[in-house]
Amino acid sequence: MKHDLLIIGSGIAGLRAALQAAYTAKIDIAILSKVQVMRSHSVSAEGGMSAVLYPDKNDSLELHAYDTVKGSDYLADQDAVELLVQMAPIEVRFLERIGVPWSRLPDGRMYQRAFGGMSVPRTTFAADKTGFFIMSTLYQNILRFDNIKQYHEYFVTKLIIENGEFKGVTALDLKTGELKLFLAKAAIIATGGAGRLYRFTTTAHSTTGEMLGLALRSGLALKDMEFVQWHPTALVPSGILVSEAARGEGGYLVNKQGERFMKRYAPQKMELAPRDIVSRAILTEIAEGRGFVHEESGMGYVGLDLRHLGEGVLNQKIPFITELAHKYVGVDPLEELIPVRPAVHYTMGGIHVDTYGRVLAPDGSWVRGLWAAGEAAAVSVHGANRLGSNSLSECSVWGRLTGEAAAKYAMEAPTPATDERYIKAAQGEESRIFDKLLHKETGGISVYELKGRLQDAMEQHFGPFRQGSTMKEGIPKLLKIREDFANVRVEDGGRVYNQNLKDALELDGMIDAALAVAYGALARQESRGAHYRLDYPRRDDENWLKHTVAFFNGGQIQLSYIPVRITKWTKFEERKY
Amino acid sequence: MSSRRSSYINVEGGVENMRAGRGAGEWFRLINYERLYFTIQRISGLYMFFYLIFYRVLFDAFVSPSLVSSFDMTVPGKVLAALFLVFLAFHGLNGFRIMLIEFGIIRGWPLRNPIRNVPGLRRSRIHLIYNVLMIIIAVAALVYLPYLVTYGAVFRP
Amino acid sequence: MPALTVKVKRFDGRKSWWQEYKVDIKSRKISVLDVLLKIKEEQDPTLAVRYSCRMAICGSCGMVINGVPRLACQTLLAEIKDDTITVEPMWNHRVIKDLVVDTEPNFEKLRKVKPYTIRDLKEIYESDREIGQKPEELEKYYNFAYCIECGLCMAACPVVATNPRFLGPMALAAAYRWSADSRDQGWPVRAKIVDTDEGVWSCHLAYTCSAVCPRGVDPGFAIQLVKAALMRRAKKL
Amino acid sequence: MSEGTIRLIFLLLALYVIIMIGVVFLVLLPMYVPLSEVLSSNPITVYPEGVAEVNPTLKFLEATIAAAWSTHGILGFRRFLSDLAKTERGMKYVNWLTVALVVVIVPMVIYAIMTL
Repeated sequence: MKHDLLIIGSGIAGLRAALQAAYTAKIDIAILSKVQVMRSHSVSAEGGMSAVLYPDKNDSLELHAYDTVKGSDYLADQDAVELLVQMAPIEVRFLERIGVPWSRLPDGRMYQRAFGGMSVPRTTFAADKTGFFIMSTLYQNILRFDNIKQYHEYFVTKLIIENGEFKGVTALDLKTGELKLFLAKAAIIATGGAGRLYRFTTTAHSTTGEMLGLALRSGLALKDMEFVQWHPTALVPSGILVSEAARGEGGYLVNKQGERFMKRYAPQKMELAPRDIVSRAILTEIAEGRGFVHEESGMGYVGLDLRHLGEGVLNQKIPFITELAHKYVGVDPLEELIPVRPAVHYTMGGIHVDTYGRVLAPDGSWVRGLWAAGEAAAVSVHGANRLGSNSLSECSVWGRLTGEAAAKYAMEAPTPATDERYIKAAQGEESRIFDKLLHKETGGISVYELKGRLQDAMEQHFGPFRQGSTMKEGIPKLLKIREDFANVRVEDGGRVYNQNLKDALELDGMIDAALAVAYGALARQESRGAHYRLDYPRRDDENWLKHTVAFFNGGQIQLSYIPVRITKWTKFEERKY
Repeated sequence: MSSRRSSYINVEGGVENMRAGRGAGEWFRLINYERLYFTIQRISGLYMFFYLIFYRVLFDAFVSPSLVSSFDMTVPGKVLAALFLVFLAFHGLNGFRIMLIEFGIIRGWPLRNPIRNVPGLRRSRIHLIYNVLMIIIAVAALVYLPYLVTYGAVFRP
Repeated sequence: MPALTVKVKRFDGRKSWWQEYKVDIKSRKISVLDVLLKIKEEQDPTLAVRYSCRMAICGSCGMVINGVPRLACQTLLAEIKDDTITVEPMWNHRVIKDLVVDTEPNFEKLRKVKPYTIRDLKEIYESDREIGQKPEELEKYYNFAYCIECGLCMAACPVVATNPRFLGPMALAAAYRWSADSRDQGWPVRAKIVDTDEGVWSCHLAYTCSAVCPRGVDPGFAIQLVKAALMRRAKKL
Repeated sequence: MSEGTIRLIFLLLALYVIIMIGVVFLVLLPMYVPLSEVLSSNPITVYPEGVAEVNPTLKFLEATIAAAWSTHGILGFRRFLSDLAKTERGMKYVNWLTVALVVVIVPMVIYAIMTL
C-alpha cells in the first residue's frame, strides 16, 4: 500500500502530527496504530499541559525554561527547551480552538494549577483527564480531513530503511492476520514509551515500547534510555496512576506515623518537588520501615492525604482520582488515605532525534524521510527527569513540528517505486513471523512467562535505586531472555486477531529496548535525575554531562556519547527544592 | 444476517459473519426501567394499530358490525378489548411523558459524581413525580378497565 | 481460595461456542479484565480480548458481563458477588474473534456528525487567538465531552440492534457536544444531519445507553436535548 | 418534509387524541348522561357507537379524533418499520407505504365513523 506520509502511533503526538500535516498539504496520510486509533495511552494522562499562557511579573517563558532545565538535572538540550516553552502556549491555544474543554476561570480564561518542579502554577488542565480530552478532541478533529486514513490495529513489525532513507514499513493487520507492506515518502514515529518493561507501572498494557527495539534493529539509535521515570503516586496494588494534580491541588504525602515526610527531602517545595526526588523519598520511607504494608501483595506504600481538600475540590478538579481510588482500592479520599507508591511512568529516552524531531542515525546524520515525536523520541527536553505536565506540551509541540516538516518533505519527495527489494523484505518478514514464530512446533516457553521474567529482571536490577554490582548480574539475565526468545511458543495458531502472536512480537522488541536501558544504566557512573546509583550518589558534570546514544553494532548494543547543547543556563546548580 | 437470530445457540458452524446480540430480540431485553417502557410502548402501539384498524374499523364498518358486537361480548373478545384499553392507558401516559421530554419540558441535568454518575432524567423531579403517578394510574387502569370490560354495562343511553 | 467460573462466548471465525474456565483468585478487588488476562496468560493464550489502559479511560474492553454491557476493567469482582461470570462480546457488533468486535461502523457514524469545531479553518490553524469560554458555557457540553467511544451504548441500544442506519447514541451525543460548544458555529450544519430518520428521531427513549455508559456521559439525554432544540427550531444550542 | 416536522405532527396528533378522548368522556358525555353511568359502562361500547347515539353531531368530533388517531397510528407503524429498514431504499419503500396507508385508511376510518 502506498501513502505519502505514515504516522506510526496514534497518541497525542501522532494525532497532532497527522492533523498538522493534513492541514499543511493535501497529501495522503495514514495513521498506523497497534490499538484502535483513539485508544492510545495518551488518554491516561491526567494532570495537565504546561505552558506560560499569561506571562506577567510572576511567570515568563524564561522561567518555564529554567524550571525545565533545572528539573532535567541539566541534561536537557537547552535550545530544545526554549523551543518547547515558546511553542507550548501556542499549542495550548491551538487545542483550545479545536475544542478541548479546558477548565476555566470565571472570566473565560484558562485555569492553571501548580505542578511538581514548576515554580508557579502554569499547568493548564481539563479536570484531571487532560490527556483524555486532548486525545478525544484530536481524534474527532482528525475526522474532518478526508486525506487521513486510519489503520486501526496494525502492528508495525519492521522499518525499511535503505541508504539512510526511509522507504516504508511492514505491518501486521491484526483483524485479518495479514502482513502488509506500506511504502511511503516519509514517516513519523510516535509510538510512546516503554513503561511495560517493568512490572509495576502506571502505563497501559499496550505501552510496551517494542518500536524502540525495532528502531535499534533497523539501524537507528536510542538516546538516554537509562532515564526511566518513576511516578511517585500510583495506586497500590494495581499501579493505576494518581495524578500529580492531587499534590498540585494541595495533597500531602504521609508515612505510617502520619508525618509529612517530604519536609526532610525537599523542605521548600515539599510534595511538589520533581518526581524523581519524591519517588526516592517515598521508597526511602518504605525501605526504612515507615511505610504501610499492603496485605495482599506485600507491597510497601505511603498514604496520599486529600482529606483536607474538601469535597468541592475533589469533585471539581480531581474527580477521576476520587473515582479511581474508590473503584480500584475501595477508599474514599475524603475519609481515608489513598495508598500510593512509585511506579514506572515515563521513558525520558527514546529514538535519537535532533531539535526538530528528525531521526538521526548513530553517526548523527539525518535518516531522510523519518521523524519521531512524543515520548518515543528523545529530543531531550526532559533530560534526566521530566517535570510533570511537560510531556503533553512536548507531544503536542513536536507533533506539530514534525507533522508540518514531514508534510512539506512528502510534497516534494518523489513517489516511491514498488521495488522488488521491498517486496522481498516484506516476504522475509512474513516468513519470520508466520513460519518461524507462528508455525513452530518446538519450543515450550510461553510468551507471558518470558515477559514476566523480563519485567522481573528489570524491576530487580534496573529499578529506581541502581548499583553496579546488581546491574552486572542483570545483564546476563536479559541476554538469556534474548536467547530464550528463540524458543518461545505461540500457542494460538490462527490468523485472525492473534493476540498471542502480537504479544510475542511485542516482547521481541521489548527485549532490545530493555537491553538499551540496561547497558546505558550500567555505563553511566553518576546519579542524575531519575538515574540514581547507590555506588555513585553524586552528579558528575565533568564526565557525564552528555547523552548516551545506544545502537546495534553486529547484534550487540554499543554506546557512544554526544554533548548536551547548552545555551543560556551554564551555571549547574545543585537541585534543591 | 441469517445467523443473527441463531447466534445464541451454543455451538454452531459455518458462521463467517457473526453479529453478537439478538437483533430484533434486543427490543425485549430488560436492563433499565425506561427500556421496559420502550418495550411496552412498542408492543402496545402495534397491538392497538392492528386491533383498531383491522378489527374495529375493517370488520366493524365494512364486514359485519353485528359479528363484532357479538364477538365483543364473548370471553376472547373481552380479553382483547381489555388488553386494548390497558395498553391504551399505558401508551397514552407514557406517550405524554415522551412528549414532555422531547419538547424539553422535563429536563434535569446529569450529575457528574466521581463515585456514581446519575443520568439527567433520573435527576428531574418532575420526571420522578410523573413516573410515580404514571405507575399508579397504570395499575389502577390495569384493575379498573378489565373490570369495566367484564362487568360494565353496555352503554345504551 | 475461592474459585471463579468464567464462561466466555468464543468465536473463531467459523464457529461459536461457550467455554468455561476455572480461575483461582486471591482477592475480589480485581477487575474482570484482570481475570481474563490471567486466563490468557496461564490457561488459554488463544483467548482474544481487546484491552489497553486497564483504568476505564481508553474504552477498549467493552463487553457484555453477566448480561449487562460494561467495561471489563471497570467491573470489579466485588461488584459482581456471584462466583460465575458470563462474558460475551458486545451486542450489535460484528464479532472478529472471541470478545473482539468490529467497532469501525461506530467511528464511521461518528464521522457523519462532523465532530469537530466548525468555524473558519484558517482561524483555527493559523491564528494564535484564544477564543475563551465561560465556565457556564463549558458546563453546557462538558458532561458529553467525556465520551470514550467504547461503543457500549451502541451495544445496549435496541434501535441499533435492528437499524444499522441509526447513528446511535455515541455519534448523536457527539453531535450535541460539539454543537453546544460556544466555540463552534456548526449547529445549522449538524441540525440537517441529525434531523433525519437516521438521526435523533429514531431514538425511542429506551435510555439504556445512559444506563450502561461507563463514564456517565448520558447520551440518551443528549439526544433529547437535540430533539428539543429541533422541536423548538432553536438557532443555537 | 423534515423528520422533525413529521415527529411534531405525530406528537401533536397524539396530544389531540389524548385530550379529546378525555373531553368526550368527562365533559361532553356527562352533558347528556350521568357521569357515573359513563364511568361504569364498558368503554368499548361507549366509543364510538354510544357517543354517536347520544348526539349524532358528535360524530364529526369523533371523526376528527379517529382521523388523528389513525394517522398517529400509521406514523407510529412507520417508526416501527423504519427500525427494520436496513437501507436507504428500504426507507423509501416504508415512506411510500406510509403515504399509501394514510390515503387508504384515514378516509376509511372517517367513513366508518360517519356511517354509524
